[in-house]
Amino acid sequence: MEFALSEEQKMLQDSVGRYLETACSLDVVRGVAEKSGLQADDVWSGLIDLGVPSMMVPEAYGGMAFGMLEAALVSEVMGRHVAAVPFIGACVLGPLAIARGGSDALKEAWLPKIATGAIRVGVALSEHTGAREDAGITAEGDRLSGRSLFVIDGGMADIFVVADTQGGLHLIEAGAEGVETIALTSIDRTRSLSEIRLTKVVSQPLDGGEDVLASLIDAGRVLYAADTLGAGWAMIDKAVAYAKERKQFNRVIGSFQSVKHMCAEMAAELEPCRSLIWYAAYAQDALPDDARLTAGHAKSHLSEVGRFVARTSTEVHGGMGFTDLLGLHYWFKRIGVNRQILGGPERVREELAKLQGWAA
Amino acid sequence: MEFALSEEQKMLQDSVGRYLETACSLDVVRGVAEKSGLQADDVWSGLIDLGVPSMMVPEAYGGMAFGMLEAALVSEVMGRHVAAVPFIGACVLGPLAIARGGSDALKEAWLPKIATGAIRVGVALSEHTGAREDAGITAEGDRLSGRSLFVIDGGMADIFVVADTQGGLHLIEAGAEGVETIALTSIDRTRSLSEIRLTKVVSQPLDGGEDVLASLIDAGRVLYAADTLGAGWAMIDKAVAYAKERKQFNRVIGSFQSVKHMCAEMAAELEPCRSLIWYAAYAQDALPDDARLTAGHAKSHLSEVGRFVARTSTEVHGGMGFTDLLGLHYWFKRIGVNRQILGGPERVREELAKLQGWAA
Amino acid sequence: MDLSYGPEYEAFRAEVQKFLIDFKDQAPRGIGGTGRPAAETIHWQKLLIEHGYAARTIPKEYGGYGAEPDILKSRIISEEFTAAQMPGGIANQGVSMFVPTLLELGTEEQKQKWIRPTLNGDIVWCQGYSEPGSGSDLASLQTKGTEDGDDFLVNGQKIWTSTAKSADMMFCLVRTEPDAPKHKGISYLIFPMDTPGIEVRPLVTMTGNAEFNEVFFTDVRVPQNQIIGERGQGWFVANATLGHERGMLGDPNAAGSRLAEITQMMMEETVDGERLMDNPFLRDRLVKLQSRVLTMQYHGMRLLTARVKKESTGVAGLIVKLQGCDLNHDLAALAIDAMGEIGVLYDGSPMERSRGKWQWRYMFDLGLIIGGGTAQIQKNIISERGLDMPREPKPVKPAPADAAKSA
Amino acid sequence: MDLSYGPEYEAFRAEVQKFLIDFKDQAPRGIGGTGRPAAETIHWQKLLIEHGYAARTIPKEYGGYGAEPDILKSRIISEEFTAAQMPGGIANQGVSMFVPTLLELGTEEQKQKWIRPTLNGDIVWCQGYSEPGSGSDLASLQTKGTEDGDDFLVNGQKIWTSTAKSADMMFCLVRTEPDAPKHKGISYLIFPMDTPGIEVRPLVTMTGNAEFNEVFFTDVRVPQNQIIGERGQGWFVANATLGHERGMLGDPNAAGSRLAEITQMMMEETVDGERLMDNPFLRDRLVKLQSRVLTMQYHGMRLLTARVKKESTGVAGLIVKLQGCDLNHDLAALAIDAMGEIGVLYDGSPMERSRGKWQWRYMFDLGLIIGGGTAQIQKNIISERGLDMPREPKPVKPAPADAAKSA
Repeated sequence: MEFALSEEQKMLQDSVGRYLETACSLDVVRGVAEKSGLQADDVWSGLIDLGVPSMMVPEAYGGMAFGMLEAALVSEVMGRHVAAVPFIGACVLGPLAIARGGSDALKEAWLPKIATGAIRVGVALSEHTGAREDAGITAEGDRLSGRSLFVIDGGMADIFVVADTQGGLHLIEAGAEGVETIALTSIDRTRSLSEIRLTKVVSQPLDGGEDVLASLIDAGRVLYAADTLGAGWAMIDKAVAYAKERKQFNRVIGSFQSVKHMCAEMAAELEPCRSLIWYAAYAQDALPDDARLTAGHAKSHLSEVGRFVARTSTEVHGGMGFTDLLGLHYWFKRIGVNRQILGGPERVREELAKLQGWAA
Repeated sequence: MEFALSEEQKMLQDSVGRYLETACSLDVVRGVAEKSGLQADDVWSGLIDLGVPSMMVPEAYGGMAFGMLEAALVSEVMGRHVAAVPFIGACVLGPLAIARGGSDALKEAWLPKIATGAIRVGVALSEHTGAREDAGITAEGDRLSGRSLFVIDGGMADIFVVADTQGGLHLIEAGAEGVETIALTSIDRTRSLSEIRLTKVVSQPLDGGEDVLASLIDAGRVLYAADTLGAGWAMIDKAVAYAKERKQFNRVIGSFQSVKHMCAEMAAELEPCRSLIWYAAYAQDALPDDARLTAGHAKSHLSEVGRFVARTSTEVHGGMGFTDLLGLHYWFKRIGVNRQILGGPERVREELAKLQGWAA
Repeated sequence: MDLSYGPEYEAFRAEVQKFLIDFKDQAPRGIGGTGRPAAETIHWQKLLIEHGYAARTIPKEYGGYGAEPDILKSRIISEEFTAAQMPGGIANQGVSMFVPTLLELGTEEQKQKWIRPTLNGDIVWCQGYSEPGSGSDLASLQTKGTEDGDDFLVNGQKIWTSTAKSADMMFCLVRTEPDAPKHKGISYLIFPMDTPGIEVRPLVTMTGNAEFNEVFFTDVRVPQNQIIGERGQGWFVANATLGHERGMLGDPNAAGSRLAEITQMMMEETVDGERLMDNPFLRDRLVKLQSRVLTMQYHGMRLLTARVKKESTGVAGLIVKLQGCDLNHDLAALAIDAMGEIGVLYDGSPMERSRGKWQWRYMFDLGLIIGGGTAQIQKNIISERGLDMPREPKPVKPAPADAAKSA
Repeated sequence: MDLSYGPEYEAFRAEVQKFLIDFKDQAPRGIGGTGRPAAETIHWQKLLIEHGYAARTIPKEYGGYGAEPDILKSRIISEEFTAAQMPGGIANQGVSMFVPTLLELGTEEQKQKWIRPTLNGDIVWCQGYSEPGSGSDLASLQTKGTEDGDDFLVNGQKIWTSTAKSADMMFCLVRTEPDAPKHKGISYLIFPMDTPGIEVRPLVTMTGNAEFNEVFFTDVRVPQNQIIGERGQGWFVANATLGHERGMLGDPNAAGSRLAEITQMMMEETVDGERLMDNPFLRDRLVKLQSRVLTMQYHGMRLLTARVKKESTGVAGLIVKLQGCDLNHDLAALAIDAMGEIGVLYDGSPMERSRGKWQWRYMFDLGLIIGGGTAQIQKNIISERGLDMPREPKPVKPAPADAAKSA
């Protein structure tokens, strides 16, 4: 029994983290955010060099064939640095969908390009975690029509993985006839969300149907949760550092018991979540019986703890936390969006109750 | 517009409070509690002298014909002193039920005796705020049969007001044939709860049916909430006093910011509840449109705030709060029971949602 | 308890209602917050003063309406204007903070000179209190006024000056007595915003908007007689009006309006084709918040009565900011949770609801929780003034000069 | 990550399982908590030691099993005993606190004399640390040992001594050097509980039971050589074992068992004829708590791995008591809320469920939150040791003598 990261996993996380620390500075994040949702091109290039887009691609197609634990570790550092690049859809859910459901021809066609970062995948399945505005995609033969909202990494996608209302998965090209992409602007300007409107768009089927769809939702939930873990710890570290510097009443505010306890409460809530993320991510590949359950818990629990940390860290920063000056709000907003995408905590918990036979 | 107590109301509350302060000391409470649910006879006699049992009885029957606001003010001081006497059922809900639904003959028969404290009423209606163990009373002609649980002030009752499963109200005598009374022991040894088991017991009808029943439940909810307000403030006052005395690390613990903030949070949560209680109690008599709504809010909100205060005050007291030595637990337990009787907060809130058309 | 207002007040209410119907067409769309009042706002303001619905209790000689203080009438005015969705009078920092200060502590000449044009909206003021290094510990402020002939030369920086961009004048706390203890070295200066040496920079907040400004002073020349109150007494002058600000945050009626808006939204929006209101968890949170909203509304009525009767309110009065701000923030949190993915849309996005106001509020309210005394400061106040608990002991080694520098 | 144990450990697990089947009949009903072990418990304990399922790593020469420390094997033992619902070895304060202290700091003679009979259950110990005036600030303890010939005369009072009624011996912190600084004036004494001058009084708690005792000392004569460690070093001796206690509170497996119990109860109990589980609010609370239970279980696995690898755990290790105790208390709260009126029944009442254990836990857990370092002390520790935040500055006027007197 070893509940710990391997040396390779630590190295992976460290190397991506160290890279982002330098390359994805607050200035870079700010630059992207103020230009409204475009990615940080240099950072994306650097991540290609590190092999990030190839992480989940099978070796046969030029990838590193990592597991979900590795993906979660990278997602955590993405959150820690509020990395302004596509990741959850483009580098994980997209390639996973194709690898799990695509024909050999489809895999051959797309996975090598995904691995090199040459093309990016947008992932459209939010209607299966709560359809807003009665959106939904219907499939007729090989043609897709309808709307899908909150497409993950949809902004610069070259192809889309799309779930229809029956739970079938399909692949379409962003440039195909009948595809309209509408950029959505969220509070989090570091990542792209879009709406797609399809009118009889030619598609290719991804097999596996609902099982693959379910596994993608689970994987996505773990990754958003991991992103919140990283963003949350960044906010705790910033709060602690600020509290040790900032003086009021002739003392650093970090010597006031109320401020100390706010920091202690944040750490006490968030640090155990690391183990939940590790377990849930590991379970996606190794413990099928626990995969759904722990993915849901990771998502819903990190949503709640993340909100608490985001608010509390801002409060520790006082007025400075409320301004744009320190950029703390980029983390606050990222955590806010992570909470809602792929199902808010209330919904996810009800799914967990059903999963265990606690609810009808 | 005057949102305040009248001089008479203040005097009433003060006089009962001052009396209990002396007469219902911790020793007296402890004496009753350790003898398991009997009332403090001397205190009951003193309250008779003050006219408490006659509060809600119409003047024509020798009572003071007070309103629910007065009843709530007295309930608050009962909670403040964890008074080991029957009150909510015996002195308020019981006489109200008879006054509102009884025939002239019934009123004549019972209200004067209630006013003098000569007889006490137990009130059996918990099946309308959540039937446990499928309990319930059925009426056939003038005969009642079945079980009713958690009868308020049932322990020393001479007569019972009983709701049947159809919402009809009835009056029975405790000594009538077919009445079996089973004492229940709760964590709160200062007040009596019982089960009654009826086998074809002769009863007399109280008119008004469901409307009167609903008004009794509302009134009861306001009174339990008021009891929690009083008990909660007693716990805050005790915590503050203890924190100013107790020293650790060469300082009174009340000078530690964490302890100060615990006390501040308790006060900040509980003090506004006073206004909610006043309003809800006043609404029972004067604002029929708001009566149900505010009674429910009073009950559910004070349940939540009361729990927080009970726990936090105990924590401020440290190990001493956990022992029996200071008797703090009598207040803790009283608040705990107030939460559950006549509907826990989850249930009451759902009723409030239905009342406003928010839930089906 | 008597929740009716009585005949005199009901008559007054009818009067207000009549005014609101008669003059409906002359009302501006909004009162304009921190901006410079538009011409139609100034017109409306004068109309309101004339009828006694603004500057009601300020003496006629200074440009007010000159009525006796009557809190109930003030409340009726506020209730009726809210009910009719009509803008009330100008409530900028000049009107709500500087005028009350002048009335209390200004000289006759200062009152004559400043109150009328401020009330009329002709002069706009901004407040210069907070500094980057002096937030919770406001009295440690470091903006200096050094004597230079008959003037002070002011150097330093202020922050959170919401109206600075459009203001004509600033009322400002400046350390003029460097050797005095920190609470006794401050003067309350006033000066025009076009005085040379003043630079205003917009301060963007987490909401993405610049709701505030920073103001920088470089050798700003202020005549020594442009002081309110005594020299060195600025701390006490300012505290006379800080109370006004504290009362403004956490308005229970605002919470009631929010609750109504959320209720309506939850009736209309759907997820998976089901109304949000049909989700039991969201509904339960709504009812819980309703408990708190009603509680704070009734609490407000109780405090109002106490103020009418000039009774002290003790701890009851001290908890309003803490509880009110928190409640508003929690209301916004429910709204964005209920809206889910749609709730994160912002800044004019397609599908955004109500111009993103719930996200804006969720963030801005956090600013309000922090501003005007953080939650921690509020809890200190409640425990010390409300519950008579001891202040924290002073640390062994106070190092005021050094600490203030790096604060 | 590898959540399997590997063949060596699975073989060991099979061994344990076989033992539990083979010796099933010899197990006592329960291990008896704070009471004196019954004959069958002592028999069972000896059996466990013989097989290496108790006193596993304690050297054979002192009466243990003498195995190399192997945290995984210890965990397997604990898992299998729990799964089989069989009592583990004696875990009273003598075994879990005094023996480890002796092993670390006792003389050879002390080890030879005390460890074996303590392990075997023949000698029962109680702990004398806390005093009424010294809770969070344990080092301020005032029980005095004054020199009298070759002895100390001990006077004072201890509290929270859970095993005092049935104990043969006490290990006790006593101030023997009145003039030394508070942490350096304490000695760790041991003495028989039948020494003249000792009075034990049961301490009733809010649960209505006497789970603890108070112990009063009047001129209790203790030879000066009955000291563990050096004279004046008792604080440091005690701290070697306090860590053991902290680890015991907040066991994540206990929380898992509670969750399972509540789940079952909510499936069985009804209100208005409907299963409690069908109430969406109660169910949502259950799922929320499940998140926290799983989180703390996985966290426990992570800490276990770190201990196996002898890696430091930093803040992760410091939060267990705070989070674990709070979680257990919140679990009890859900149970009593779900049971509603039935949940308030206690003390053998008709209709009481599970002997009132949820109410007992709801209260007793509050004691655990307070005991062994209150939540406030835990947060101080987390912020200071885990996050490297500064300690609170010392107050200006320390008045140790006076303060200690009235504490």
